[in-house]
Amino acid sequence: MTMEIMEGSIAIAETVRLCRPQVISAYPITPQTHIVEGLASIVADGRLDAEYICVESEFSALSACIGASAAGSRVYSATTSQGLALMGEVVFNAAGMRLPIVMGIANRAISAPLSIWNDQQDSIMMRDSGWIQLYAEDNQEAIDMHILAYKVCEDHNILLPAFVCFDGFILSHVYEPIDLPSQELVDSFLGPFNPYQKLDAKDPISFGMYATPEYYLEFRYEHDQAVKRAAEAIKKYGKEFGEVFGRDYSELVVGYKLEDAETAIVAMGSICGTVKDAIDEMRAEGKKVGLLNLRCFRPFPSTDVAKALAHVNTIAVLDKNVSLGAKGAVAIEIKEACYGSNIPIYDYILGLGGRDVRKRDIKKIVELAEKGEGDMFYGLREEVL
Amino acid sequence: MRELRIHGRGGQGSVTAAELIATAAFTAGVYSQAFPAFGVERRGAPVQAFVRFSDEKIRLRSQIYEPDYIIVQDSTLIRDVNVFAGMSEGGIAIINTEKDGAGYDLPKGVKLITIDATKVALEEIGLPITNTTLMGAFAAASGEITLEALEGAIKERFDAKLADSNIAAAKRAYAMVKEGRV
Amino acid sequence: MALGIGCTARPGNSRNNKTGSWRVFYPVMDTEKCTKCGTCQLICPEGCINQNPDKTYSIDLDFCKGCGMCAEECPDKAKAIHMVKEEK
Amino acid sequence: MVDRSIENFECGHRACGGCGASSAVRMILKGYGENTIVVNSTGCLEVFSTPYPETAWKTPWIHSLFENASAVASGIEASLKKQGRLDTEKILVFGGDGATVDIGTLCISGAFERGHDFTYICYDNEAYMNTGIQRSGATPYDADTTTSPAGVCSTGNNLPKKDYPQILVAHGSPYVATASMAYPADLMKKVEKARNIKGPCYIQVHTPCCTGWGFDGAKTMEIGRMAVECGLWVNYEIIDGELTTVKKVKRVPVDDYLKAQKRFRHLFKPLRNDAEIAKIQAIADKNAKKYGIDIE
Repeated sequence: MTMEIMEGSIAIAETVRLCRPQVISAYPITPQTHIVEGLASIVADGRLDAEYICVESEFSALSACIGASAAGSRVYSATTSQGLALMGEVVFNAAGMRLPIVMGIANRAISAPLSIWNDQQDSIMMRDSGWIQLYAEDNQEAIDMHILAYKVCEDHNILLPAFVCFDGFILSHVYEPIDLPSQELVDSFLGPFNPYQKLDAKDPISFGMYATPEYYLEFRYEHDQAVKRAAEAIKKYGKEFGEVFGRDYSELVVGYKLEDAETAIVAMGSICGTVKDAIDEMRAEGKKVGLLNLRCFRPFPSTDVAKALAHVNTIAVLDKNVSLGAKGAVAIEIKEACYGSNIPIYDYILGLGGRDVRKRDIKKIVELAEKGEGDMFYGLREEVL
Repeated sequence: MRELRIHGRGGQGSVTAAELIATAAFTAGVYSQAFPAFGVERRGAPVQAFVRFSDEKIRLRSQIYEPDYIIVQDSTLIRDVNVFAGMSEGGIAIINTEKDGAGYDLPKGVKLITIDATKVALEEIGLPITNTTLMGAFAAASGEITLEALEGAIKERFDAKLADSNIAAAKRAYAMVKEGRV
Repeated sequence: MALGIGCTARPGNSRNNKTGSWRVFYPVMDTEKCTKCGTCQLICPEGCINQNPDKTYSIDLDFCKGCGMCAEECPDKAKAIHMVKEEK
Repeated sequence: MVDRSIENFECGHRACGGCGASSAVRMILKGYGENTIVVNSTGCLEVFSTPYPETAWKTPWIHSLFENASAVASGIEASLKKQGRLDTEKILVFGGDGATVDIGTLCISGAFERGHDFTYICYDNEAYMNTGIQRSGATPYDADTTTSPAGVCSTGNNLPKKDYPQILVAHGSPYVATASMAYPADLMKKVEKARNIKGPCYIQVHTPCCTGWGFDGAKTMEIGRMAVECGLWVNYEIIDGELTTVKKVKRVPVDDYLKAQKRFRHLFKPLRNDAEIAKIQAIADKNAKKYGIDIE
């Protein structure tokens, strides 16, 4: 293992290169831009034998991925925020067509008001689309999850697209050490793309037909079953990934000092790092706090979550998103997973639109949760209170 | 963990400086992390960039509020921005200025190093781009990075000719700080 | 049986859907008059007019919707197709 | 040479009896030949040909969305290129006029700018027929549709038909043509030509719709011919930006063409609206002058 230091976006672009997509189609948008620039120059320099389609919008980016994937190519795209929103119709369509597209999401807030900064509203907005959604804590996870996603998505028993979500700027623009795997290892793990079916004049099929009321329900059922099966596939290939690359991804939820924790924090993405540092400091003060890091939001690992949190007294969920008029998306899921347990579960909407979250914020939230105060936007300015 | 905050103006290469310092630190064997204060700032606007150094893997993702070190690329920033915010005893502030730095509202126990990096950069590189000069000063003042590692990072980033002049500027600033000629 | 993943199907199996029942009028082909020009076969929206070994044409009433385009377009000199009301 | 024996569109589809689009698709598939991958936007054609699990298509066929067919085609082309299949397999896109001149324009513009190798067929039945005859940018002036209804204060669609082929000429398309299903030999020849021209080709095909326009399905071909004969539809080819061929006619007034269709009935009943008919005649006259269609 040779660690290198590089920007997250470049690490992701280099990792995508290692996965050997034959077609890349993407449209630049902050903070995803460095990834597509990186890939464009990788292709321009002849370091990857791929077609790079310079499309006129995100809508076309993912549409072109649908065509290329259906025609038998491994494909890649990346986007964020408004781009993902613009793609919305295609996002659902790609999943329903069961195409194993991998797309990087540099998580960013949604307009209005316009914000280029990080939260996770964009990918959460697409939670019902039938894509797998993985969330990276750091750039090592972001790149590993790209490789893992191809492996899972292309399994003929799965055939789904996947978002690999990493926090915009916080991960996409950070320079930090990563282990960029060797081409040989990635090739041995992934192998060449072996499409389940493809558009081929020698063996014609009709692809993407419409379903009448006699069939639509069944298509949705089978799609749902595939997303659910993905949980086991991620575990299986996550374990294999560990054997090949030395980093294990066989768990969809990962605990940190959770075994004896009285208060559990549940979070997704890069904030988990800050939470871990805060937990270490709280532990030093004698407070039994732990973290449950949700690596996978779709499929939602309800059983794993319930098991991991069964012993705690209080749960504080950190949501970098909000379903306006309801709660944060993660809290809603956690409450469903823990239904019947009687553990108080509090939701904290925080960090929206790039608001920085510090260790002291995490400590404050633990205090609030332990006092039974929650289900709130955390850290609001005085003038709105 | 030690933390560095770089204050500059858009276009002065603060982000590049953070990245090169992190690279130099990492190649010399410690974990490091560099990131900009993500924004929409245009050329000339005040910007910040951050670097963390640690013997262990760095997990913390928040911005830097209590830096051990600051680099100020442009002393006029001090009028608009509280560059010393969060600094405490033992901290080091490196400021690019022609003046001696008297009159700054330095927190107690913070060591001040002033250097005319613009003059050095103009003489060595021919451009008033001060980031590499200040990196040399930072290497000497903090000991977080070695001059060799800094040279390596600069060479990796720039074309040969540009790298040479930038290294010369960094070396000169390094020597100036080491010898107290600042 | 599992559905075709991605809503897929094997080619051309719309033949399972016999659209002939849609018809009110049906075409009758007079092979004596037919000049074998092929217009009816070419333009039929159903594609249900097939050439016989003797180069004349026959209409597959399993699928013919009875639109009458073939009768209408059969050249003046032939007028080999005429429409007849279905007895229902 | 077009192989008329090719049958890649199977019986049993659910088009209206006398469907111009369905007839045109059969001809187009003959003209484009074997080893064709079809991309189809959402619309009448897609819906009547592919209710799961019954498909009328014998070529590889894909449908994704209403407005993205040309972007999907871009991806297929890139993939075939990478697989070395583009020499043997060609891509044919079908979009209705709504999917083309209205909602699909972003994706079409991008794909034509990038120069992908495919042929885009707009089957132009001059309104959104799949959803029940709403106006599109290709609906002709004064046509009565459900969203441009004729009424006391309206003479129907009050906007002229968008000159979409010119938009693609402006994109530098090597081959832009118009054709009519009422002229099968011309249509098939143009489609065959497009297949053999590298780059994004565009053919807008007039496909009368008996249901949407209001005429007897037996008359589909005849209505198509009348449109050409009065000059409201012009068949032409523009190769590398130059107008190269035009179908010339001994032009007749627009009256008979209009009278034959319910969508223009309000121009004649209860009273003949001479002023509006004159405006439509002026459109035909302008076409005639612009393309030089009149046989002297």
